Amino acid sequence: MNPATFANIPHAHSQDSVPKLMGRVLLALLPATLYGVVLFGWPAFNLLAVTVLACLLGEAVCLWLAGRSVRLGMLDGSALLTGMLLALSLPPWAPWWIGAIGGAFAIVVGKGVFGGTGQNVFNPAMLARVMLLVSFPVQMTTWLDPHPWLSGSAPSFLEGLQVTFGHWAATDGVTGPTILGHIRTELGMNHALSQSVPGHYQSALAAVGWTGGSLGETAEILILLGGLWLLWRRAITWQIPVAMLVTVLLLASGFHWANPERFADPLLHLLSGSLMLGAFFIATDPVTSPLAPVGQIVFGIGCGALVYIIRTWGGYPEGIAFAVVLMNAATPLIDHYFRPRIYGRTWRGESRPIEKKSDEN
Amino acid sequence: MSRHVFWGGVHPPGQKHLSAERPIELLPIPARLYLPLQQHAGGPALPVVTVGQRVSKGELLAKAQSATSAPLHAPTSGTIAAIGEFTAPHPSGLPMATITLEADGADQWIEREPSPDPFDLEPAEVARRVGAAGIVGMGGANFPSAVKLDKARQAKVHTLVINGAECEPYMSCDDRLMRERAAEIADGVAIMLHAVQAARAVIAIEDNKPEALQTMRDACRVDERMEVRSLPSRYPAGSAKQLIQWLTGLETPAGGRGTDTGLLVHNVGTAYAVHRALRYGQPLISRIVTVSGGAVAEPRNLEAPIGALAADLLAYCGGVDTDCTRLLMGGPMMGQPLPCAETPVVKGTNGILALTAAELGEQRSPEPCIRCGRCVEACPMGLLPVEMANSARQEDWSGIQALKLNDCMACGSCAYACPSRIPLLQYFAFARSQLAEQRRQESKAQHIRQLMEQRQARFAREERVKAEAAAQRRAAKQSRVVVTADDDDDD
Amino acid sequence: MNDYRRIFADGLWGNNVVFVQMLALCPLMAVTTTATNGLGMGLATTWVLLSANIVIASLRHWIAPEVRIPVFVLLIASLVTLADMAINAWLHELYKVLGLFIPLIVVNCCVLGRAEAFASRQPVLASAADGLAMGLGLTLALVLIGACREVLGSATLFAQASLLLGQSFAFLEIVLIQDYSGFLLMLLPPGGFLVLGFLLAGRRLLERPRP
Amino acid sequence: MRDYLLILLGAALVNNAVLVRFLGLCPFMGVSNRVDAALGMGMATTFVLTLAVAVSWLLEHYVLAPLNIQFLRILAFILVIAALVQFTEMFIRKASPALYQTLGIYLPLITTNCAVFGIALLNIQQQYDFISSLLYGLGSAMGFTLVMALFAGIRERLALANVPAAFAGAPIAFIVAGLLALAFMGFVGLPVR
Amino acid sequence: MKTDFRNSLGYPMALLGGIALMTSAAISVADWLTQADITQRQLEDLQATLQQVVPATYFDNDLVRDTVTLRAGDQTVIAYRARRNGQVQAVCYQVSAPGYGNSAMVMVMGVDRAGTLLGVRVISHAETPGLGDKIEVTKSDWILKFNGRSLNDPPPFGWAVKKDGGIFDQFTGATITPRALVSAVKSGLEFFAAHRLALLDEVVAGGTPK
Amino acid sequence: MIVAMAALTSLGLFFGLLLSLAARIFRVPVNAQREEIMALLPGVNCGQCGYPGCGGAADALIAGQAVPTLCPPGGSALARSLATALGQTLDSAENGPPLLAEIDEGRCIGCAHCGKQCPTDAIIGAPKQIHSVFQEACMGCGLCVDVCPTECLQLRPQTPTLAHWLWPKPMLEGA
Ligand SMILES: Cc1cc2nc3c(=O)[nH]c(=O)nc-3n(C[C@H](O)[C@H](O)[C@H](O)COP(=O)(O)O)c2cc1C
Ligand SMILES: Cc1cc2nc3c(=O)[nH]c(=O)nc-3n(C[C@H](O)[C@H](O)[C@H](O)COP(=O)(O)O)c2cc1C
Ligand SMILES: Cc1cc2nc3c(=O)[nH]c(=O)nc-3n(C[C@H](O)[C@H](O)[C@H](O)COP(=O)(O)O)c2cc1C
Ligand SMILES: Cc1cc2nc3c(=O)[nH]c(=O)nc-3n(C[C@H](O)[C@H](O)[C@H](O)CO)c2cc1C
Ligand code: SF4
Ligand code: SF4
Ligand code: SF4
Ligand code: SF4
Ligand code: FES
Repeated sequence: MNPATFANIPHAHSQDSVPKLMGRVLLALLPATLYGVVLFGWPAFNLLAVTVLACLLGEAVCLWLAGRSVRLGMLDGSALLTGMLLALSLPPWAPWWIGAIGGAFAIVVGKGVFGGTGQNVFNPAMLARVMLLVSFPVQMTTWLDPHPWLSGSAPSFLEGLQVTFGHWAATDGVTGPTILGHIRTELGMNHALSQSVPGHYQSALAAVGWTGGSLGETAEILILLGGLWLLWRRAITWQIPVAMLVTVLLLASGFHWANPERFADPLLHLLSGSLMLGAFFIATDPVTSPLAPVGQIVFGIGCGALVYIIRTWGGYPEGIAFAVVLMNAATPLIDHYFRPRIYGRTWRGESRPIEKKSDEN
Repeated sequence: MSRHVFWGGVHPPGQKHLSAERPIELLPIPARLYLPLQQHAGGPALPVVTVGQRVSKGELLAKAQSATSAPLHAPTSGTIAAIGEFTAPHPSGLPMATITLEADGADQWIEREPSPDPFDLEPAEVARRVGAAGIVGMGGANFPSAVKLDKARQAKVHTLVINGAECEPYMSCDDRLMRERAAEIADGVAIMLHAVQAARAVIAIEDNKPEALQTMRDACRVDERMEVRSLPSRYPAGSAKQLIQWLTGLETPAGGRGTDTGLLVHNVGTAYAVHRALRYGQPLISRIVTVSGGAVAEPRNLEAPIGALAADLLAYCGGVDTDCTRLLMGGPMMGQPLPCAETPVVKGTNGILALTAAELGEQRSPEPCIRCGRCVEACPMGLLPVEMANSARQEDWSGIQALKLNDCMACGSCAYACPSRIPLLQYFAFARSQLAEQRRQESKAQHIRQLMEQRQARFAREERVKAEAAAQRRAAKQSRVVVTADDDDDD
Repeated sequence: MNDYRRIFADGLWGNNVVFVQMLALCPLMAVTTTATNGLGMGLATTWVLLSANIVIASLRHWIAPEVRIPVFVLLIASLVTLADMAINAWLHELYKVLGLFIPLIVVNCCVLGRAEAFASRQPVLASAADGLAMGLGLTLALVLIGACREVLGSATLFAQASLLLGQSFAFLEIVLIQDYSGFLLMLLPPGGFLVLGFLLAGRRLLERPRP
Repeated sequence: MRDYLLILLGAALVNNAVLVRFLGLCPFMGVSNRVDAALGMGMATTFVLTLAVAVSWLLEHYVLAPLNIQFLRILAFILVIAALVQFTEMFIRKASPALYQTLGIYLPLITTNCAVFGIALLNIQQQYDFISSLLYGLGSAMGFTLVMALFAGIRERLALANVPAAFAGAPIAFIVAGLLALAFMGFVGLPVR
Repeated sequence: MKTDFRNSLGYPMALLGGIALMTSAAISVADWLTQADITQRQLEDLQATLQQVVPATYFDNDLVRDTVTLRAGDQTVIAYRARRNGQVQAVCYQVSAPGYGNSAMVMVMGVDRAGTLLGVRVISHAETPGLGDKIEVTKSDWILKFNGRSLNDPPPFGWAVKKDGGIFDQFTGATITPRALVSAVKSGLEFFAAHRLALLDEVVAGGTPK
Repeated sequence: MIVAMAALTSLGLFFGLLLSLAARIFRVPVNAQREEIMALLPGVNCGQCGYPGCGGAADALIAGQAVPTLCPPGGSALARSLATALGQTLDSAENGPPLLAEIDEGRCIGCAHCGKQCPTDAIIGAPKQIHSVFQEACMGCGLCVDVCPTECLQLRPQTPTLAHWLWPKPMLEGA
């Protein structure tokens, strides 16, 4: 019997493939990445390179250990994407070993031990980010004011190497808090928001992206455009980003309306931190999010609510990574309980009698 | 009826232009025809002819075994060359029971009584005649049509849906049939309406066949009970369940029948066959087959006798190029791969495709599933194909049944949509055959248990008989002992 | 003798409380931030296992099934409490290191587990051997995991061992990297799980039947 | 009201019994192969934990403290809890076979669940009033049930995945538990009591 | 028969009761035997801690036994008094503060008659190793910076970490711990100011020095 | 001290009585085999077997849903004794497709020995005639093979037919 006869039923296939999908996501990230690199200069570029290389190396080692084709496995581009997303969520002037440890952790512990691409339960990049934050809080919470490439304050190539690979201690001159961190500090001292967040600071600058923060969270507009492009190219579906953004928006509006001095305004929530990146590029990771559209909406709502809770009451100024990883843990249960209704069956899986439908009509 | 939607589905490129623009041509009768005894759902037909017997065109070769079975008729006149085994149109390439007919070239019809006006007949009699003509569903399910008509009448179906969707890529046989023989189809529909006693008929045609829509509209104008509706071109719009959902918003209950919704679905080819059977007394001995694919020199639609080999059809269409990588019976979505071209056309064969590697998509090895959910989105039944495949891989049979593998109609939408080329349908087929095997083993075990019990019972009986015999002997002996005390050494 | 050898082989490796039976996980995760802590906890638990096995094995003919479990837990809890009081009063320096962990032993389910699985069915001597073997196996696991976490997390080994074992054991204390900035993950809750996971995978590779 | 809610949430999420306090790990690893078993175990634990916290609180405040014999606390608690669990199991088994099937069969497992005893002791250290104690017990049990269910869901999925042979089964389960603990660190700092 | 009486209703009861009797007897005896030693050891521990924050030159009494119990808000505070020649020279007492992630930090502080800090030591905490644990004197000398400070040195607004405009350093990456500690020490000093007379055993009327 | 002892002893007496009474009042009929298995199982009730405690494990073992190697705390010794108690062997691994008896018709001499052996009467044939096996009734027990004098009777995998054909399992290199 010729086994080839059984291959590839049906005998027509859509033209999509995993590398194409990953390629699209990478492409959509490119503008924001370039912007981030320009904004933070050579050190940011170095960190990006180190992180991506660590991921690729980790992937190669895992594939080799698993006895799979290293070339084929690397070609799918998922390790590259993990590296990119991880780098984008790091402080841009973090030392090289942050990127290296993070990248290796993401691929080996986040994915390799589960059996490689597609088998992992948690989002590898966010797992690594959470791990780094928990293990190296100092390096992971030293944020930088923008030092755009050709401006006077930008480090030269050699200085860039010194920042990433040498000993460099943050000085108050170059570092500054992100908006969310600032709010947290101020609230910690019982200052009302109206004093601590002056109006002009609010959304305009953040939206244009002239703010300190991680590599990939500054250019909210570029991220949003990339995300919309992904939606249009059908690389992602609308359920997760929309559910997540709407949840944050609703919660933020409600609390802000109740007590504007304690709770930041919704626009600030939407446009600061890495909410956009999280909603369009991270929570949408197909491997670790629910399969079915209903489940995806539940997942998005969960992510949004957790982000808001952690940002507002938790111990960390930003909660995307934790929210995503926590909801990843819930994904199998969501997949278990939120399934599409089967044709001809009720939601509970019993055969669905005809009369009911005519009533509904 | 208002517009509704059906869930899921995919948009494979149609490729219908390859064959749709040429009129139907008649395939010359090949020298030998191979007629498998089971071309329908239900028990195989029982041969009523012997090897060497001469038969005329339309003569009964094998009779229906039971109510759900269908008779088989000679597609042409000739001699029965063999009743044996021949390669089945099945991917395994295993043989099945087949009657071989050696054509004599005369194509001599059997004597036919003139047909009475079908509308004068009792509805049940119409259905009986449909059954006697060996008509089975031409839409692919091969279910004996007479049974469907009878059941539908008993279920008081109000609407007959004539399925002209033809949603499979490449296929254009229904399209050509509707374009060229619309009046005949309309007549068949009217006869079926009579057989079912339904109030109206809806002829549903995908909107990528504007000419067929037009000709059918023209042909149906004569009968106000018939309505022609255009369907969106989306695979699998032609599946009965999805068609019903699109037309009415109703869903066939799981485990129930389509007729539970008050609708009966039949293929246009079936309507045409009913017309031929009831008006002219012609049994089902030929059908329209689309011969297409990039490896076929001149794709076209042929009216071919049942039993002609795929090779005969392909040869008539100019032969197959060397770059043909796969032969299919049926469309690319649901068709069966053929082990070789020497397999016969059966009643349900709507197409023979010879596809090139390029058409099949680049031959990539599967990548890991990334749980993207495209298969879930694509499934018109609302199933979780990826979970079913995972369960099949781990051979978790109770798990896969809980995921309702039974509701899957193997439409292939999920596997079409999968960017990782996960062989979802092979996993389902594997699981199905394993489950079937389990059921077989169970019933076999039960059967064996019965046999063993019977054997035990037989032994017990024999023992008893022996014991009784011995007892009698002993009794006799004893009585004899009374008579003659020294007759001991008898035992 | 062979029997006892098997009991020890089982306890230390073949049927190790942690690696195979997967019991005693709570104290395992809670104390193994250093190898020293692991060692202290392991030794204390060994003592309890040993004495509990002996007491229960000698009482085993008297136990009524209805109250079996309450009796066992009472005995174990009192043994632990006795140990706690004794160390606190007379070995106070040791208590400062171990004190936190001792009450944890009461709820260590491997003690009850051994009582049920072994001591309530076997003679006193075998039970004592079993308790000792299981305890040493547990200690081995605790030290192993503690060492991994300590080396990765703070680049030291057996830090403060001299506090536990006395000055003569100060040589055990090793600082691997002087200015190690610390890998907190390993010292925090997740670290224990991850290390145990990788150790189990390693054990699996070791035990893999060689063709 | 707010305080009560915070006690509940604090016990369930921030100071999760399994992932933060390291209590009840053995059944957490043992009975988490299937979601329904995990939920059954969670419910049984919820019942026992609430009962245990209530009884131990009463014991502490009406027996041990008045008689000034707190040094017997461990002994008394563990005796009472073990006996009550066993009694409940016997009772349910006879009284309601249906309840026994969904809940009661998990009760013997709870004797090896150090969470019950640990939480009862911790609760006394927190010096809560009776209602707060009950909520503390309930919250801890809810946290236990939550992580059991999450973990079991993940393990069910992993059972169908292609985990490398060296990691399949217990090793990957521990790694997942570690990653889950990492994720739960996100709740650190929530203002709970 | 052995088995007979074991099947009787009373046997399990007697067994459990007996075991309970045995164990409680054992524990009681052990308690009785060890009680004195344990108390002694605890006192020694306490003494050792107290001596870290009150130099030996300040007292000639047994300061662990010279205590006064006061109420501060809803908490009771036990203060130990260091006397030389009968006069209270310094007092020390425990204060606690919420640390990172709601865990409690407990420290003792010693204050002399004038309200000047003699020393502060953290005796228990659950701060993150490597971050918040720099408050331990074995890890960093940060805690020694309190020595010699008083409510007016620095002035009240200076009683904060530098990040909040005060004079005390925060740790890199951990502001919460030092912030909480500074404010706890400050309120400890305020407690001293509020109860100065009672603490120094100079109450003329109203107080009940022991 | 007396108080302490009195208090704990009365607690002990009280709960001892309670449990003792409960064991009588709530007695449920026991199953001998279950008791036997229970006596073998460790009684740790840790749940690692995936069943709710040792009781659940015993039930599953008796119902044939579990294999004797189910209990990690029990180790391999327990697996062995459980297998003995349940009358199973430890290596009950499946070995290939089921085999059925098949008669090589060329060599069958019609001795009719095999038919007498077959517990399901699956061998058809009169004495001195060529015998054949009715495969739908054969369970592959092999009893007949030993008695065949010409060795024409062999156990072979079932010949595939359309009705028996099984889809192959897709083999993926990586996924
Ligand atoms: C994807 C992503 C996830 C992030 N997650 C967190 C987080 O969980 N916690 C956090 O403190 N910062 C996180 N950040 C960084 C924050 O957005 C922000 O830069 C940080 O909160 C600044 O905090 P600070 O002012 O306290 O230094 C994340 C950034 C990205 C891009
Ligand atoms: C996925 C799928 C697609 C189908 N597509 C068509 C189609 O395009 N045309 C058609 O007539 N029947 C199609 N069928 C078959 C119909 O469901 C139904 O069986 C048939 O129309 C009934 O008519 P018949 O009994 O006359 O064959 C399809 C079935 C399935 C499962
Ligand atoms: C795992 C982890 C542990 C932490 N432990 C402490 C701690 O013990 N003490 C502390 O003050 N902050 C701790 N932090 C909090 C941060 O470092 C926090 O960002 C900082 O205290 C806020 O100070 P900032 O105002 O300088 O950003 C911890 C953070 C993490 C991620
Ligand atoms: C839309 C999309 C989003 C993705 N997001 C992530 C991500 O957030 N983190 C990550 O590690 N990989 C991401 N990937 C890549 C890949 O799915 C991921 O590495 C898998 O988890 C590896 O098994 C993404 C891929 C796609 C298509
Ligand atoms: S479409 Fe393919 S890759 Fe996507 S979830 Fe389904 S099987 Fe997996
Ligand atoms: S083949 Fe089955 S599972 Fe796949 S889309 Fe069709 S009905 Fe759904
Ligand atoms: S694994 Fe063994 S000891 Fe644990 S519950 Fe199951 S049978 Fe009992
Ligand atoms: S193998 Fe057994 S069942 Fe089959 S024919 Fe022989 S004796 Fe009969
Ligand atoms: S549950 Fe086993 S030690 Fe806690």
